[in-house]
Amino acid sequence: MGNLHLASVRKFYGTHEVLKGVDLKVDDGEFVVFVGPSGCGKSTLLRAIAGLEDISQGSILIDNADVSHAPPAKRGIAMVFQSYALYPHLSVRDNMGLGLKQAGTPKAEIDQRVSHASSMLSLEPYLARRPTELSGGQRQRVAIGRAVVREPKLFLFDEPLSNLDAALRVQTRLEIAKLHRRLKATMIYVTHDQVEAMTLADRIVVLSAGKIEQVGSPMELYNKPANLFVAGFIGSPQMNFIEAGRIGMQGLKTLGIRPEHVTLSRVEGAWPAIIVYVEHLGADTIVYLESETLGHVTARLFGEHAYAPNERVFVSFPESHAHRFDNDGNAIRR
Amino acid sequence: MGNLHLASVRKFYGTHEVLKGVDLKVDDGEFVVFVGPSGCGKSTLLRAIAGLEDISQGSILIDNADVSHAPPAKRGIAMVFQSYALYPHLSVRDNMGLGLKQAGTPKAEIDQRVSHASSMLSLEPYLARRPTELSGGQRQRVAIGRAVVREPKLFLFDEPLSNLDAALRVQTRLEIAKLHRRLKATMIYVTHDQVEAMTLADRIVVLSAGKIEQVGSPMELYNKPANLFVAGFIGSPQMNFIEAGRIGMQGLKTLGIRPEHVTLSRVEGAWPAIIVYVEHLGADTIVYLESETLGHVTARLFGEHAYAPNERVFVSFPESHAHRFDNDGNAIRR
Amino acid sequence: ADATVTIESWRQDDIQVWQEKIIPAFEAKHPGIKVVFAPTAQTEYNASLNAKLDAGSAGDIITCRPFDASLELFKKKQLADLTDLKGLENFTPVAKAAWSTDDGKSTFCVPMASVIHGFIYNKDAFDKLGISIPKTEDEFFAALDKIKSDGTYIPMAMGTKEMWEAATMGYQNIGPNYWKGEEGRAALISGKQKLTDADWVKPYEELVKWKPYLGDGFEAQTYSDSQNLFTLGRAAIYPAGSWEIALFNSQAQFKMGAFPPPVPKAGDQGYISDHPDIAVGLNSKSPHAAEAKTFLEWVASPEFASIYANALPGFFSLNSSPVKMSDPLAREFVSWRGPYKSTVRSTYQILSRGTPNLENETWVESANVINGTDTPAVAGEKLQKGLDSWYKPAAAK
Amino acid sequence: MSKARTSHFRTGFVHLALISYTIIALFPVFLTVINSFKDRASIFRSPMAPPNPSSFSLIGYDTVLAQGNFGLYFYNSGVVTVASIFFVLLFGAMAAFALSEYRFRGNWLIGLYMAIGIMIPIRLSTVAILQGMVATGLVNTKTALILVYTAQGIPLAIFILSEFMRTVSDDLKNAGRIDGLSEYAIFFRLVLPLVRPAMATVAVFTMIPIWNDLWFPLILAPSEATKTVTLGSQIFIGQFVTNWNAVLAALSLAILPIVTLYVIFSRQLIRGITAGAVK
Amino acid sequence: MNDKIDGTVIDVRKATRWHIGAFLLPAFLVYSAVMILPLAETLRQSFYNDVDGALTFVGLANYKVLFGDARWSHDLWNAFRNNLVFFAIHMCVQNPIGIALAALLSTRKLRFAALYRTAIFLPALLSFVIVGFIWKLILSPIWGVAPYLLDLVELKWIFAPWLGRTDSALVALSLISVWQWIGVPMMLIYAALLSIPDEVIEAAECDGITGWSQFWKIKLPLVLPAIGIISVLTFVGNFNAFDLIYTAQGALAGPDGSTDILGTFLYRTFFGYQLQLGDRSMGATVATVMFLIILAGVSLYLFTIQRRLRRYQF
Ligand SMILES: Nc1ncnc2c1ncn2[C@@H]1O[C@H](COP(=O)(O)OP(=O)(O)OP(=O)(O)O)[C@@H](O)[C@H]1O
Ligand SMILES: Nc1ncnc2c1ncn2[C@@H]1O[C@H](COP(=O)(O)OP(=O)(O)OP(=O)(O)O)[C@@H](O)[C@H]1O
Ligand SMILES: [Mg+2]
Ligand SMILES: [Mg+2]
Repeated sequence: MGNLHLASVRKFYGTHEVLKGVDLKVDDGEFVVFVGPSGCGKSTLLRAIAGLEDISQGSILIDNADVSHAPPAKRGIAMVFQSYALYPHLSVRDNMGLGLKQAGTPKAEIDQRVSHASSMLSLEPYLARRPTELSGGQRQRVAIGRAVVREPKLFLFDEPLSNLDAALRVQTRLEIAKLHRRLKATMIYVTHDQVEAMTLADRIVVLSAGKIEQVGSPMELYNKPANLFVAGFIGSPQMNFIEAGRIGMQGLKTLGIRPEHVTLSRVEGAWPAIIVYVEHLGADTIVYLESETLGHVTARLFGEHAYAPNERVFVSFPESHAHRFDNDGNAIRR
Repeated sequence: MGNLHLASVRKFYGTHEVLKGVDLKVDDGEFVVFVGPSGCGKSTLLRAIAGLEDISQGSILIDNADVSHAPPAKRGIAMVFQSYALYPHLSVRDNMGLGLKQAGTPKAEIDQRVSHASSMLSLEPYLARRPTELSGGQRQRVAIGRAVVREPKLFLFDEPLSNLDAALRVQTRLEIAKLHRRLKATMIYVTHDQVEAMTLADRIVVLSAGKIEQVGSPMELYNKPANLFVAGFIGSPQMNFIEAGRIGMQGLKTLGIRPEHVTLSRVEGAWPAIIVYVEHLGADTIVYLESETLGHVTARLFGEHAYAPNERVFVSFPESHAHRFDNDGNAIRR
Repeated sequence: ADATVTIESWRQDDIQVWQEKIIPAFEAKHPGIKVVFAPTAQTEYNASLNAKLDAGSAGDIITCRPFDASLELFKKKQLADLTDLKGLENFTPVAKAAWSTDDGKSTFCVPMASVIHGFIYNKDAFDKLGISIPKTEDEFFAALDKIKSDGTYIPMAMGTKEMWEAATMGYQNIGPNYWKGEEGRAALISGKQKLTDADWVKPYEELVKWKPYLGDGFEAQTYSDSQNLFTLGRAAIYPAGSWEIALFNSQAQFKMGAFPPPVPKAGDQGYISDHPDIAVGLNSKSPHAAEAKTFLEWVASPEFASIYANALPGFFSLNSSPVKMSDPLAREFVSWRGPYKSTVRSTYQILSRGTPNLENETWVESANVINGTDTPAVAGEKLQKGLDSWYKPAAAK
Repeated sequence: MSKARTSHFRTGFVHLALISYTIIALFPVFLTVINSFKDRASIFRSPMAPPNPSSFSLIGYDTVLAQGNFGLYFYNSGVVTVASIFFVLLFGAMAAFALSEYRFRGNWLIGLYMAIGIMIPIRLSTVAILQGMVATGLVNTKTALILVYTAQGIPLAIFILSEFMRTVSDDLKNAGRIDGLSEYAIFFRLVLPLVRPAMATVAVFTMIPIWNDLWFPLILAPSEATKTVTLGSQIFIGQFVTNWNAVLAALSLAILPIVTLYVIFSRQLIRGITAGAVK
Repeated sequence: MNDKIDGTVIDVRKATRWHIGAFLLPAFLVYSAVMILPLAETLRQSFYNDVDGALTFVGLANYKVLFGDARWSHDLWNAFRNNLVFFAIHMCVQNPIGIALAALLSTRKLRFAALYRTAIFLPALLSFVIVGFIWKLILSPIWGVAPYLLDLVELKWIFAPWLGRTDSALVALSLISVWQWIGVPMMLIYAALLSIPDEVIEAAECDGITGWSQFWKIKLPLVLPAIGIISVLTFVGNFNAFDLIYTAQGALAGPDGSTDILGTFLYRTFFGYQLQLGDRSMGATVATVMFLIILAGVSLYLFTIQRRLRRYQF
């Protein structure tokens, strides 16, 4: 119950191919996160799964049944839209309760589920308001609540937390994780937030330009990116890519090293560099450097550091943490 | 040119007070970021500055002129709406160019500015499309582009990057910073993203329930939060709050310690604790602990660590990094 | 430049006759005057004409409805006084009555034509069924019975949907035989007779008897339905006005004849409705009054009478000088003028001056009587009551 | 191609319902048209039968086309209708925008004032209008008709458009204001394109009474040079006419141009792209 | 605590907003000059009457006649009653069916939608002359189309010369008028339905709200203002109607006045008919009364219903 199988799903808008053959199996109860650059087709894929978008080719199976041509209502899903899509004429309470009411759920249970969801999302004070009277973040939470109360077997979330502040985001993220554990529902989740992706996902699917680049657990992607794209996409700040030839390494094209593995020293180190810019984030300090041999290098240092632009420092990194990529950009496994 | 002065600005929706007397001076060319929990009134304040919302009391001065009652067009501002508010019937190009066209800017210059903005926002392939044919992130970038091309003296950004992926977000953030330097325009920026706030802001304004809690440079807020609210709001994961009484400290109510200052050890330390949950983010590891004396504690460790739930460890933190708060939640300065 | 004289009219059907016959004949004789015939739909004519006259944009020559409608225009000084127009002497006072003041002193339109009521019948059908022309009421109904029992034809083509058929082709057609034409009409106007009197109710009683001989669903049968029923040969008798002649000639594929309304008893004096219908007058604000008068004078001439009556068989000239007509059916109608006494429709003069309007009420009641909504007696009462509400005849004072 | 969103059953039902009503709507028109191609006897004998070789006849059309200058009439009707629609839409939309967008004293009063026009038939004031036209020398010009029709159409346009304009997102208009658009630019560049479906609807509603009007052409512009089609073809529909061929032919002919106009306007009904304007 | 401030918002933009005037002016001018002034001039006549050939001010005398005189008031109330029936039939038949058709038409990805729309709207494009003519023919017992069709479905026995019967003519005409005008509510509702954003409908689909319940629960509430409009337009249209009855039944609105509505009554009075001369004064009086009736209805809508209708911005 609740498993999902995408078999070479393709989608055209006119002649423009947005999904270029997506194959994916999601197990029942799994939490899968889609990530990828803006415009790569995440929402389109989600909408295709929901049945809101006809797919041009391929098939979609939910619970082993081919639903490629079934209407959304028949697919047993709930969806949080990137654009919220709240019912403008209904109060927050009714926005959340309408689907249940339609399904004939007893009133008492509707009330109970709605009040549970709204307390989970801190929406209690707004239950009687209409969407126009809510702030952006509040609307987004209503959209989440509307999906959550229905407790279907398959959840589709399209960037559900993008308008929430950090604290609320953490809290809601934890609530979604809890919900996932409680309902054992399958969840497909689109996000741009690395932390969300890393913490929520059983598996992350990295999409790029309508194709899957890599599928794997968060740590797998972080530690063993399959190619340059994934390596660059996962992790913020981005991985440093260094032309292998420049530092005299053979048998590979590019060397990748994450900013957190770069160390700086004022006195000694492998390569001299000049600090271009420093960002103080409180818990970390991000240092942007320019090195003659390495090119641009970003270093992420734990805690606060008193580096300043134009200072000359030495850059080092442990080769053990380096990623190697061949001419095609694919990772070279050791 | 471009300075802003809010004098006890208040705003009611019906009888519901959303802005409870906001006072703020923003210098010409300053970059000010508004942060605060969802629904605290950030958008409302921004809209009031833009002249889209009548304020119920107080006054707004731009360039030392009282514009409290001036129409938006007369205020010389550009704004990115949280809801984008793109013109659905116009192409991306025309969405960006309309304001300039209206102002009678020569066609060549419009083209030049639009193409500059769209290359900065990676929107070139979409210039001929209409908003409905764009992904969420692309729409958001169009909204940014529309504000950017106008190059006014005062920019208002309402969560402009919330739908962008990490890489694009960093890139766009840098572009905005660059723009700020180039135009020397005043910018007011609402965001939920701590990194954005910390890196972009000259000053951060922390709002809560329609009131300003603290105004200061990022590091000031991070290192010297004025009260519990600010301390808890700035920094992710949240600062740990420990009841001072429990660990036998006098003269204060609460002790605050940031997760990155908590250290864990399997062998020795100040307080024993049990690991509840571990999040592996790649570059960091977040460990959630439960200690009999301290209560919930979150620790943020640099790099990857092999801690697992239910493990017993010792928690320590350097008192030098601790924040002290009195009974009213205000910080006690040393 | 030529002066252009525009004629306002409701006779759209005659547009060809005017353009091809009448106007060329006039213009040939009067170079320098151009005439334009500008008809309006008959249903809109009165309203639009009144508006145009009030605003001053009406044409030079106004086609006149008989009696009050035109009298009203004359009173408002919108029609010029034509009493002294050369050629009016060609008309008898009776002919001019419909377009003269009540006292007969002033005349404001040049009479053009009258129409005669009667019955047109399908000669082929009559021949086939061996029916001869009914002279009396009894013969009339005997003929109808015969047609009905044969079943090939609907005995009589008339509907009540538009009401005026029932009133004009029914009541006004046969009525004069009962109220004795002008005699009864004058008595009604003077107040000596009432619509509740037997002479006036009797025609309704006759009309009731028509009902079984009308086509199925006659209640919803329109005027053009009736015309088509007859001209397509599906009905045997058509209660008619002479104005149908031209159209019927062109549409019917069978031989037609006509007979006047049958008299109640053999030997009774017969009456026919010979109703002045159309005339032309002069817009008093006409910028081309002189030219328009020239035209009107020509209309009063025998020449016009002859062209008009022959071009539009069924519209009989009111000119005193006899007109030679070629159409046999028209000749049949006009031949009744001698043996039968002529009268005009009872409701037209004076009695329809107020509200409720007797003519319109008569439409409603005639249809009601045939439909069975009202009995003849009730109809008479209603009509009289309506009339009493505004009309105070001299005799009643 | 697949249709994921609607089940076949539902689609089938929808088509069935629509086809049923379409038949009801079209049947009388269909009857008119087929009979206009038949000779008079066949019209009567078998009204439901389509024309066949023995009953086919173009006599009706011959009669109609022989009468008057129909090309010119069509041209006049076209000019009058299109010009009136243009002014009705322009002026009506402008006023509707003012009434729906701004709060000002007397707003509702003006709204009510503007609605009076749909409450009394304008025909009643014929005399006064005609007097005005005589005074200004506009009798027998198309301008007179256009003026009257514009005035006649404005109230309805305001009534409908102001309701639709209220549904245009404020954020969008505000975005325009911030972009420095003047109120005029907001109206012309943002609001008008967004209420296009409503504009098309109003255009169609305005067009019908204008195209079919008999009265004002008769009163204000009856001259041969300014005659409209309805006035020109009215000749066949007068009370004493039984020439059904001509009547049916004239009716069939009269349907054509207005349907064409309708199709042109209803094209504009295609989705006014609004989704995506707001998040 | 701060001193409590009144929460109401005063529109504070003080600069004279010339653009409001500019937007209103063209419509206002044309409309006032060509419509209102002449109308006022006409309605003014209801206080005047022809006394001895001169138009004289008579105060409310005309109204006294209209309401006091048995014949006048009988006609007036008869017309008013018939008009109510006429209106009720439109509201109960035309608008629900029109809305339903619009709902069906707005089904997404419907093929031939434009075709259906044109077909259903077609009757509204026809002039009254055509409509009156063609329906008289169809319902004519002589021509036999209606009986023939009814015979096909074994219902011939219900056929009657409906237009000629006092008990059925008004209903028959109302239904003809419904047939003619059904496209109007359909078009308006259709336009309103078009402006509902796709995503709201999609959300409903995902929520399992489909078909009729989607229509009732999502679409209908969102187009309620448009339904308000069509109700008012129906009301105004019906109480002003006259052409159809005029062409189908004649100015006397037979049989026996059974199809007489305010519009026909007014036209008969104002413009006259056949031998009856137009009576501008009484006509204006009737027009004023009609105007007041309609104004009352419209005001009722504007001030009670329209204000309560919520509008949603998309
Ligand atoms: N039209 C309205 N009527 C009543 N209350 C409103 C209205 N608009 C906003 N509010 C309320 O005002 C408060 C402030 O809203 P605002 O949009 O300024 O929040 P925000 O700080 O931008 O939040 P977010 O980060 O979620 O966008 C919210 O609690 C919201 O519910
Ligand atoms: N209706 C449409 N017509 C044409 N192209 C479209 C349409 N809708 C989306 N696209 C294009 O398809 C691509 C994928 O869009 P999609 O919304 O799936 O992106 P996404 O991955 O969700 O991006 P984001 O993170 O910005 O929301 C985009 O490049 C977009 O421009
Ligand atoms: Mg997306
Ligand atoms: Mg906001």
